[in-house]
Amino acid sequence: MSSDGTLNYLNVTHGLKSWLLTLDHKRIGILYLIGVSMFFAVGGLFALLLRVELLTPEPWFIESDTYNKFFTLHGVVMTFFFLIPSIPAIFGNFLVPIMIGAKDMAFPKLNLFSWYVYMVGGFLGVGAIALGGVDTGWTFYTPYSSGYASSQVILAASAAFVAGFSSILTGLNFIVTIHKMRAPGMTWFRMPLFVWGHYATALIMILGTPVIAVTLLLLMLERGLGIGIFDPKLGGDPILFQHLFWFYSHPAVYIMLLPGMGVISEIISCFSRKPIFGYNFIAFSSLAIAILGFLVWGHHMFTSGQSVYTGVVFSLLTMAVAVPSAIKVFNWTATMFKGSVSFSAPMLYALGFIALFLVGGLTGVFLATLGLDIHVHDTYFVVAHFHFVMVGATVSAYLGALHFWWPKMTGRMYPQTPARVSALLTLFGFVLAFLPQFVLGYLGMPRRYHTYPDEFQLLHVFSTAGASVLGVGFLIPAIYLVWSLFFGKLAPANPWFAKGLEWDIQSPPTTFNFEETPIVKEEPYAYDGPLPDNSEEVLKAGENYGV
Amino acid sequence: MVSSSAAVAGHDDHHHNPHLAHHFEDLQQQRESHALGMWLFLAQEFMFFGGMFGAYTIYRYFYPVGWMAGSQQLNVTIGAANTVVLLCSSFTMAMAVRAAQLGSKKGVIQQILLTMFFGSVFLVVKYFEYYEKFEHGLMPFSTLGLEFTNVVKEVPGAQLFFSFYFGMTGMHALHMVIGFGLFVWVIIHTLQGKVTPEKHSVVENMGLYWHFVDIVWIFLFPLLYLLGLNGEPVIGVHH
Amino acid sequence: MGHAASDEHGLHVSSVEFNLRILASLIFLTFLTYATASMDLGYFDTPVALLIAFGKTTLVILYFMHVRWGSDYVKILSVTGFVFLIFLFAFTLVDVGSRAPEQPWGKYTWPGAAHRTTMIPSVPVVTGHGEHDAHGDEHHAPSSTHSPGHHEDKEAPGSHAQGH
Amino acid sequence: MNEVTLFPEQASVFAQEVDQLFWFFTVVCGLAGTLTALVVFVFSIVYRRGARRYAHSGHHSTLLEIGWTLPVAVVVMALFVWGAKIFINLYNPPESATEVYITGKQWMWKIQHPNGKREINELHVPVNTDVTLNLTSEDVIHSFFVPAFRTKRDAVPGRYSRMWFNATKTGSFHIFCAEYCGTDHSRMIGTVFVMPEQEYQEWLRSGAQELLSMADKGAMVYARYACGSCHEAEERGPSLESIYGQQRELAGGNTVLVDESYLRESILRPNAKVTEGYAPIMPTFKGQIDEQSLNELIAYIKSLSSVPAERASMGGN
Repeated sequence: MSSDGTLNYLNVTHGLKSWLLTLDHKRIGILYLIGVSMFFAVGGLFALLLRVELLTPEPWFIESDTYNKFFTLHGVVMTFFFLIPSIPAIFGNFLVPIMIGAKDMAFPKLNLFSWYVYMVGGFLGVGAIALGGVDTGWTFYTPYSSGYASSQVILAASAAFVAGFSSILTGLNFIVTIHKMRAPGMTWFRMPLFVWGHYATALIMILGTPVIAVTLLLLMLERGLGIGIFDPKLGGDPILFQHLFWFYSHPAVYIMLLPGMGVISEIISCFSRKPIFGYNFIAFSSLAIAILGFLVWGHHMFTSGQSVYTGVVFSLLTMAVAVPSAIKVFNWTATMFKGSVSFSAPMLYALGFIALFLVGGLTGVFLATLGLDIHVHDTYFVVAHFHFVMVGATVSAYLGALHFWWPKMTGRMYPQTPARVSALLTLFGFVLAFLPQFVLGYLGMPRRYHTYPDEFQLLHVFSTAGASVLGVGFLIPAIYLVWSLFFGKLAPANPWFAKGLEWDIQSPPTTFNFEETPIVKEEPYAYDGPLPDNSEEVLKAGENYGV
Repeated sequence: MVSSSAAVAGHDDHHHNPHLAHHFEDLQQQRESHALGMWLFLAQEFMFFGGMFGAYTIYRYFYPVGWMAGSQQLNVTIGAANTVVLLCSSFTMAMAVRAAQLGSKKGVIQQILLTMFFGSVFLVVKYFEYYEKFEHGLMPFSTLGLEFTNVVKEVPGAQLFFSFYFGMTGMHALHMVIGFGLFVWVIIHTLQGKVTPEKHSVVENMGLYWHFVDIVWIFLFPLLYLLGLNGEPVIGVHH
Repeated sequence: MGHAASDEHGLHVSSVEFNLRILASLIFLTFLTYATASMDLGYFDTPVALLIAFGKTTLVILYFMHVRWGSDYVKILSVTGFVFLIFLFAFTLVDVGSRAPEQPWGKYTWPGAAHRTTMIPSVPVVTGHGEHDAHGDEHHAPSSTHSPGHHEDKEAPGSHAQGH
Repeated sequence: MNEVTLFPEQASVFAQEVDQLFWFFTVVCGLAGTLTALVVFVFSIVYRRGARRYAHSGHHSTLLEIGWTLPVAVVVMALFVWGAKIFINLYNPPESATEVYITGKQWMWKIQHPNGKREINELHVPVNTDVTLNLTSEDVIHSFFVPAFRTKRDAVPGRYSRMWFNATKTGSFHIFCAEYCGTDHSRMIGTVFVMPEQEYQEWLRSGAQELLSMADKGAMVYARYACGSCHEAEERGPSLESIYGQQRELAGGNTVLVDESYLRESILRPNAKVTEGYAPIMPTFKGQIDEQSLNELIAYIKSLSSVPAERASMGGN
């Protein structure tokens, strides 16, 4: 058990230099946490400004160019600097080595390097904002981006380009670590599903990211040197850009989602006090989603002028993704069956994840269906759908992970009551913000519109109200989590009585995680029934952890 | 900081082995990790170039004649000679890895210098090739003031061919230049005596990288230079 | 393996002669691809060139990059990239191949067209590089940063701003 | 217009088809989603910690996995087939449709009717008639979207794309640009006016605009660029008489259907596909002829042919 007297990875050395030059995967995870939180705040701020502007049909506080820049920056920052690195770079970095019984990632220097690469990308992005912003949409579609936009396209594209390499190097580190660093007895099918999720994610990071890197590079060459790769005036094909772009950017959605699904598997099992149901099916469905994800990108292009035949093929393959996704949800549900379910903050976020992922996933099937997609393509229906998946589900998983492993990472407990309140508040705010957008979308409200016909106003007002609640819901955790760093009760090694190697070591862990290399003899998720009645007395700290 | 584990064999001695990083259990695990990591890196390099080859394929399908006209502007003899030069550099690189395996510090440095020599020959030839394109108005960089003025611009797609020619060979050359930087680092590493028969992943991975660059060229050569060899000239060939 | 030995760590060490033989084969294949490209093989020009390139690649990967003696992981990894690249190639090609006739370039130019439509004698009005024909001269050269020609409709302000 | 609407107007044949599918989807997915959520909710209550109902139960069952996977697979395949059927119809314009040419441009829709009548951001069409829209763009990608018709398609520079609809209701409906195209993307909106046939015909003939048909204007374009100096002598270029709708043999042995796209390409990139028996000597007109004149010229060439083009493969396969 940790106390002020014990050495751990946080207090073993001091000073800025010890952090900026650290090779400890846990400290690098914390560095990512700081960077990612900053960008989340920036992206969220842009979102709120957009929602405020959309209160009225006519512009009332920002001009159309500003509006276009805000939604572009919201998209670029949230996609490349928040969602993609969030769970893998923070929690994956922190937990994957511990969960498999390793002392560190396989390549600690590379790990630190990729954080610097990420930050350089981030500063390029901030530079793009400071020098006037960019207004192409995060999708950078040509020929608008290459020839017509008069904003910082090259800088913004290079920001995404550079951040991509951070993602590649992180993924590379995961795969080598998982292959080569497992402790004795940690067989492939004893790995926590969180690790499986990260393995699948890392595959996408390594095989998908380079394609968008080269696509953005070609875009930058075209814009900077005028070589006209996608320029229709030289005979280039703007649709080709979309193919190359979505070859990565659709699987990228699974970079955001798969680690989150790993988190949910951990949390559901822990707070149901039962082994996860259908371990193999959940593990393989992660791989299936990762690989199928590479075969479905054309569903972003049904109206684009891609051939009708290709549209049909892509629609069919997209439908297939519904199957592994459904498998996961059903297995989580079955895990709760005859369990002993408790409702700590992480569990509330996990339940919120299931609810929001159900809506996001099922509306995804709407969009995969050709006849329906033509109408709702590029409308608020799509906006609502991907926010349900990427914000509703992924951010719920992110916050769930933060609340689940916070005691392990910081050695401090946060107060349960505000945490539960904020979990419910974000769920409510989120639904209020995005459910009306499905209706708006089916009504025909196109996305990326600064102004809109009067009859859409009421739904926009609802949406903005929901976004404000959501904003508050995100702000509360920031407050009590920072508070807990200084005033929170000291966390025991295993506050949730959870299974897994990370709970066997002290909170916070020591620099090399394990005093002795552990030998794994147990199956994963070996939960054995409800907690004993005196479980709370066991927690000497006296705080009600909600277990 | 960490006491050795009695549970795992071989754990005890690894802190005494200067070649073993703290988080690995033994040299074999370390070496395999390095090899796996390098191959994953090559997989991403592969996809990176693959995206460009994909775009190349689509446009060649759109503009077969333009591609041919463009290709006929290239000097096949020089391209073939350069291919041989690059293959030789791959051979010397393989010899450098062999020297590292056998623990010959001198051999490693000798072979790497030879590799760099062949690489430089390749790049110098490339420079003259680019310059020739410049003289013939085959540079498609309009925002730099280098307009594509050669007669082949009359053939649809020919200009795009040169966009790809410069994009792909440029990216290939950039990888070689990065390789040169890495070579210098490997040489310093070797001089410091850090390359031994037990631990020479640095040289091995350098070799993998260099061979990969070679493979990219193995495809670029037929796909860029050999398209128009058997047909009659489309238009305005200089050679 | 007569040509090779293993060091004490089980790593494969290729002999000098063996590496030389690989180099010789690679150079031979380079000349072979040059020779086949000079012959008119019709439809098979590109496939043959690619086949030889794949052959050379296989030699480099197997013997120079030691995959022949590598672990299973490495063997799998060395083909993974190819597999995912096939996804990219297959679907984009399916699209462009089935897009016609909606698009100007159509699907009627392949395969074989490359070889037989090369008899473009010379464009009569063109006299040499660097000079434009009568039609091309007074009009702007294609450029990605240009907007199309002006029209009678009112131009919305700021539409063609271009900043670098 | 301040009344709140929650469901878009149905004003085309597609609208009814798409809405049917939409409601079916909503019911199926709604049921599936609600049921799953309900089960999660019930489990949360019944098996909450205080309830002490914990029981060891198996933690894998291949039969169960198959049992809940198969129905999902079957349902999504059925939905796919239904959706694909609508889609293929949506992007395959019928042969005998009224044609309208639409050019997107930052930030307006330029619309031209075959008889030469032009309008901007307004589209007048007859009710209960098939109308095909030929879309292209002068600058960036736009997307022509009429929510009341439940259809949209991108207008891509450098090529044509086609969409069609059959309006079932007179009135006025929104046109939106659905693909982000720059500063005033949200101002790139317009109105479709669906009129009774009679009124439409009157509208078409009315107005102070010169009522030269597109084909007539195309004839002027033809004269302006002196196309006839090569294409009527029959030596330098093939005759354009009756060429539209034919299969032509190309140098190289392939054939091509002479349709709008082929004509367009042949004007802009003459050497890409040269007719058998002719030298590829035609200069390019790219950058010299604007989209509007190009449309008119093509309309003229089409008018030289009495046979309507085969449209079997138009809009897809």
